[in-house]
Amino acid sequence: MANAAVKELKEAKKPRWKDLNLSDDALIEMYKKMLTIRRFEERAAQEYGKGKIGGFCHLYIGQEAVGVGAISALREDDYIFTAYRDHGQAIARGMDVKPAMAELFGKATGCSSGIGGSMHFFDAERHFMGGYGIVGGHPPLAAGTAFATKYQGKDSVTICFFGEASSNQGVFHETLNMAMLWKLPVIFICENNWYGMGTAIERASAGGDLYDKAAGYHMDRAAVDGMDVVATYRAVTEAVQRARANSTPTMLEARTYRFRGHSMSDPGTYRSKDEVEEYKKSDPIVTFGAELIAFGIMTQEKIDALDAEIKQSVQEAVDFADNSPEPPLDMLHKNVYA
Amino acid sequence: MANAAVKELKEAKKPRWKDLNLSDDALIEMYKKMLTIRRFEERAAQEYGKGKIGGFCHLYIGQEAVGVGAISALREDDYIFTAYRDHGQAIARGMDVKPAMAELFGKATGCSSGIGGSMHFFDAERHFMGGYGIVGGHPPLAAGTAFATKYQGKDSVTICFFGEASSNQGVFHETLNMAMLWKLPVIFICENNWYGMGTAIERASAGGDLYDKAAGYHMDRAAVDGMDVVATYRAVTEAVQRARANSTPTMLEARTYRFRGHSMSDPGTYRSKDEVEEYKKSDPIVTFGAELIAFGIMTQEKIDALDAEIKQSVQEAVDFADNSPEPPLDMLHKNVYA
Amino acid sequence: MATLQIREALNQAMCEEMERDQNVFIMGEEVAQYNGAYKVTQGMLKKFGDKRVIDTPITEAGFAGIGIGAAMVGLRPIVEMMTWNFAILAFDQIMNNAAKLHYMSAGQFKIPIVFRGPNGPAHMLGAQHSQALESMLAHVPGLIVMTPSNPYDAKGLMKSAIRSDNPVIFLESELMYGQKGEVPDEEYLIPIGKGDVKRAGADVTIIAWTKMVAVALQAADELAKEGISAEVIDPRTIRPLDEDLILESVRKTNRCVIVEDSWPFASVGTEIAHRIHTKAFDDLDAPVEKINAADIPMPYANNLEQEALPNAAKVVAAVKKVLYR
Amino acid sequence: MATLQIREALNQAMCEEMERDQNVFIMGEEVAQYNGAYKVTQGMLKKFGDKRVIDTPITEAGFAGIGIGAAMVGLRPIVEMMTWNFAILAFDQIMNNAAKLHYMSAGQFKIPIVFRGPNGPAHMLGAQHSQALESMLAHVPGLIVMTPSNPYDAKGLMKSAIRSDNPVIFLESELMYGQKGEVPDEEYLIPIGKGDVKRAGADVTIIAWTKMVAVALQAADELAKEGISAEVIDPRTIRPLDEDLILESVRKTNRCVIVEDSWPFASVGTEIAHRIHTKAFDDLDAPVEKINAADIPMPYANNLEQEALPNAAKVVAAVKKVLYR
Ligand SMILES: Cc1ncc(C[n+]2csc(CCOP(=O)(O)OP(=O)(O)O)c2C)c(N)n1
Ligand SMILES: Cc1ncc(C[n+]2csc(CCOP(=O)(O)OP(=O)(O)O)c2C)c(N)n1
Ligand SMILES: [Mg+2]
Ligand SMILES: [Mg+2]
Repeated sequence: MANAAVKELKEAKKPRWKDLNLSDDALIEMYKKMLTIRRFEERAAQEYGKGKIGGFCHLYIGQEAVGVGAISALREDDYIFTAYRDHGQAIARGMDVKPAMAELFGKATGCSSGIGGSMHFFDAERHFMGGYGIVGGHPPLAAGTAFATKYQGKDSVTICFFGEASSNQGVFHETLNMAMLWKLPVIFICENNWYGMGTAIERASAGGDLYDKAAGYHMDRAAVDGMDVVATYRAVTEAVQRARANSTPTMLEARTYRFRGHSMSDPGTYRSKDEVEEYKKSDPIVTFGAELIAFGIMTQEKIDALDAEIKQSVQEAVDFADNSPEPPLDMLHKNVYA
Repeated sequence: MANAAVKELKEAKKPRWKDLNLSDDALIEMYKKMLTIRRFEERAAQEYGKGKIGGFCHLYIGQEAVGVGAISALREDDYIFTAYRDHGQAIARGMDVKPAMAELFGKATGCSSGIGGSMHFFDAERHFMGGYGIVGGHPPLAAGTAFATKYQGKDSVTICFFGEASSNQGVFHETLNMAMLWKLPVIFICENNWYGMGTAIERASAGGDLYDKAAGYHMDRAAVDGMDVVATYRAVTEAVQRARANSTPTMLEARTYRFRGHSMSDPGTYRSKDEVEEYKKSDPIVTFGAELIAFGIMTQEKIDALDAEIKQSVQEAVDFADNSPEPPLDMLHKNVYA
Repeated sequence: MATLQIREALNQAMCEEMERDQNVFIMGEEVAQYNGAYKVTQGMLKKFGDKRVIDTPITEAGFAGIGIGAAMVGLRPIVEMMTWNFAILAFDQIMNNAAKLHYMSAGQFKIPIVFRGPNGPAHMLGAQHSQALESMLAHVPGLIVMTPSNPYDAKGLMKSAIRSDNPVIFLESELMYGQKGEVPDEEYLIPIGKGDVKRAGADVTIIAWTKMVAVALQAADELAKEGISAEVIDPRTIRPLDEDLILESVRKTNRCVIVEDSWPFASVGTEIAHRIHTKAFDDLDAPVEKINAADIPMPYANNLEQEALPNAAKVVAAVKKVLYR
Repeated sequence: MATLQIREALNQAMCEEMERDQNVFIMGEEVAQYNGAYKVTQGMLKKFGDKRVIDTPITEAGFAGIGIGAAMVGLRPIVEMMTWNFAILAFDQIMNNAAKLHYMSAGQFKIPIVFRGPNGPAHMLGAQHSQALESMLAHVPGLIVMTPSNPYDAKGLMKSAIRSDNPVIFLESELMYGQKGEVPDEEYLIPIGKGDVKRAGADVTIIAWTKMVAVALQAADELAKEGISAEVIDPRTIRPLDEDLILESVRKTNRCVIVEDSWPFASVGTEIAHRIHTKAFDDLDAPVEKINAADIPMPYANNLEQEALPNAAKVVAAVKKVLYR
């Protein structure tokens, strides 16, 4: 939301979430989640630099509105799958920052007991079905839980996040076909951040709008401003309603941007500083914060206090992770088989 | 071509191939190839029944117009890939019936020395790049030769046949994307015979027209009457011209029908006799024969003579195959490595 | 006791488990309306309806993944692969998701799923349709690999596979579906990881699974005529492997021949031989012999195919070799 | 002699072959503009242009197949797999097309293609990114499998791989790319199937490849301190395997330890041990010992990962075991 647009809306005294049944508390909660993700990821980057975190670490900074907007539109009994860039969605789903940070540290108190790592957050209780490391490998699983809830006569839905570059993988297309053929209540949310590692979308994907990858299957599809948490919430809410009512899938393209490199080791020379700066102007947290202030739902002071509180909780998460034990060695051979 | 339509055309004295630069000899050659395929396949079925042929054997009966129409539109330096239903395309490309039949018999004189079998005909000299047994596994190879000819600065094109059910396989979509992205001179010819084994297209493929699977990639695409050899020739000729001139891929859906079961062991209970009989009314060989007679290019007598000649050649192929030696045992360990 | 074909025994096992547990369902190419490419699912659509017996598009990776996702939330899918040659397309789903999810979620998710279908060379199907993949699959921790050789085992193992909370790779054979044998009327299960002595003997141990068991038994018959008493062991489950049964037999006979219709390099047979060589080193009177399919893509021609495959004569020769006769 | 990193040696090999033969080109994810995820293709786009150094979409099966098709008509593609974990998606193309086309066309087509990239566990990448796949790949006839352990071998083997008319699986390691070593200035090739004695010794043979060679050499150093003389053999090519070199060494030392960072079941190490057990049966004073990565999906936590992987201490212990010390 550009500031001018906010001003206009405000003058018309018409917050655009009016029809969305979102209480002030709910709006603040969305803001808080986005900010929590931001601060968590910033801190993760620092800790990675200190060597506290190993392996690959893919940050969600810039894309917070997608995860928070989409997941806020869900019920507790809905299911969520995502790729390796998974910290943000886990936090959006309500995972505490402590087990999240501890997982990055490879500690026993992590959300996957330190076994999964950054790319493999799991939280079965919250129906957070995991982060997956093989590009394009998890969409069929998401169709699978959608298949299962339909089979069981439940009206839960499943949402599946993935990057735009993953949409070229064959199994993704196999999944779209079956999801449509069998009318599965699954919502595919493509986080189009315009790059798959260093490859710009136009060098990897033929055709026009990304959501049109679903065209051949006659699946409901649309693009949404993924820098706008309310717009994302709205689009996902509609898709969820369709999925619950008629058990039909939807393909959404959430247009967003990652402000950092692909992973911690990426110098990011494939895009210009200007481009990054331009996108930062529509920082989803800054713009949503401004909007909340404009409508009197938040004040700058409240935002500052919230930020301080979040930073404190992230600090506690780091301490928690630091002080947690490593997984016991006898975990090594546990859970190979159930 | 329904008879009424032929009559109409004839009255207008306007054979529809007028603009196609097809000599009478070329037309007769196309007819002859279709009939050769038909007689070859009928005989293969008989020999299979006698136990002379083993394994799977997928007949091309009913689909002759697709292979002959398409391949007649090619130059000698173009390349052809197809699936396991490959006898027809090989013969359309000019393979003699002797090595074709000998391959089915598993003999050393076969087109793949008896090593390939029914599903794996090869003829490198004629740029017949093979029949492939993994559904959806060969389209990337076809894009690969197209890539190579472009790389080498040649203007050869590659055509790739596959069944409509194969178009759901992921790697096919990966291939469409790269073919379009890199502008490869490859023509994907989907032989839509409406069934993949016993599964009707609407039970396997979501969406509308099959050629629209290429929609998301913005690839040139069209349906063509695959029971009509001239229409197929025309559509492929156009696609080939585009590919040669601009190096762009095309997706064609040739609508056709197989008159026999999926393979020799298929009882075919998944479709009604009425449906099969209905399609047989547009038998591509019968209708094209009638058209050639209508325009005085053939006579019934000439057709009968040609048929007798073809039957004789197929008989000779059977004798040849029967009398040929099995591959020598020392072939077993040859050609594992080049 | 009823006399059943293997396809019927498998069918019975699946039907019984589907009656027992609503969460069990089957999906795959042609499993429903066509009653199965090899008729293993004959009548199941009629019995259970199209909600539980599901024809899929030809997209092995995709529907394998759908099965895995369904298993994560409590369903117990049986995924038929028309043949295992086609399942190579689903190896990523099987190896990276099915086999690893329980472990990498630190036990938060279970993957009770059976992937089943015919494996190994059949007859004159050529190179792309004639692959025995148990060695690649058994290499992967997190998977269970089962290889029945007769109707009794097929039924008992299939029921255990369906009830297992782990991903099970269930390897059958086109050429064995019609093979008959007795199957009890009452319910039974065969425990995972328990091998079976298919014929008792004293002079040599022959180890084989799936359709190689018949070859081993035929060889044993011929050896008996020459006064050589062969014990035939069928591990039935390849992973986990019933090492105890194997070692016990070899410690008794001091000689061993392994028969498999897969390629030889780093095969299951190699693994078994290795365990024998290391764990019964001092009991062996001769190094273990392996009979494999030839180390080549399978040719179509009948004579070459026969030459490429294990047979009783080759087994007899190998037995004589380990007996130094 | 120049001192090069392995990534530089590989880069040199590819560049030299691309200069030598216009038909050689490279494709893969991030190989061009990004200069390679692990910088193995650094500078190649600049040198050869985007016709010959090609960034692909993330579709491993698709571009593997495009490479194979291009190879059928005379090109000589190098296909980079960002890591081999992702190449599982292309196993059907590799196994069913690349490995079989020459055979099933009865020699009408050759498939001169190299599939290369890092293989095996790196560091804290978790279960889906930490797999050593050589055992599955070497199982397949029609493939050549190469496993360099230092810059000299990497360059010489890569040049042979590119010139081979067969599909070559070329297995590197993220953790080794920065490892340095001497590489001659003049051209050389290392023949396919020729192993190398990395350290001569008399008391025990240690066999290892790729990054396990360093572990073996470290163990040998420690053993030397205790007066045990270990010979370290690097097969360099896994398929075909330099059996002669291995047997010769074992016949001399009478003891053998194999180190690999893959899972143990039906592994390349199992195959090597099997060949030693059967072909040097009477020369062995103890059964061959294998040190493997733990038989589990790889955990993320550093302590567990270290516990799961082979190291010098484990090799030393195994050597002492075969020496009955
Ligand atoms: C099958 C596979 N191939 C390659 C990779 C390496 N890789 C990890 S992320 C990535 C880029 C994915 O881009 P996109 O899908 O757009 O997601 P983003 O990272 O932008 O969120 C690549 C190539 C992988 N993990 N899996
Ligand atoms: C990957 C794979 N899965 C399954 C099969 C078994 N199979 C062979 S042909 C076929 C049907 C293919 O139908 P379609 O593509 O429409 O071609 P058609 O047979 O109609 O010519 C199936 C399922 C196979 N060969 N490969
Ligand atoms: Mg992206
Ligand atoms: Mg069809």
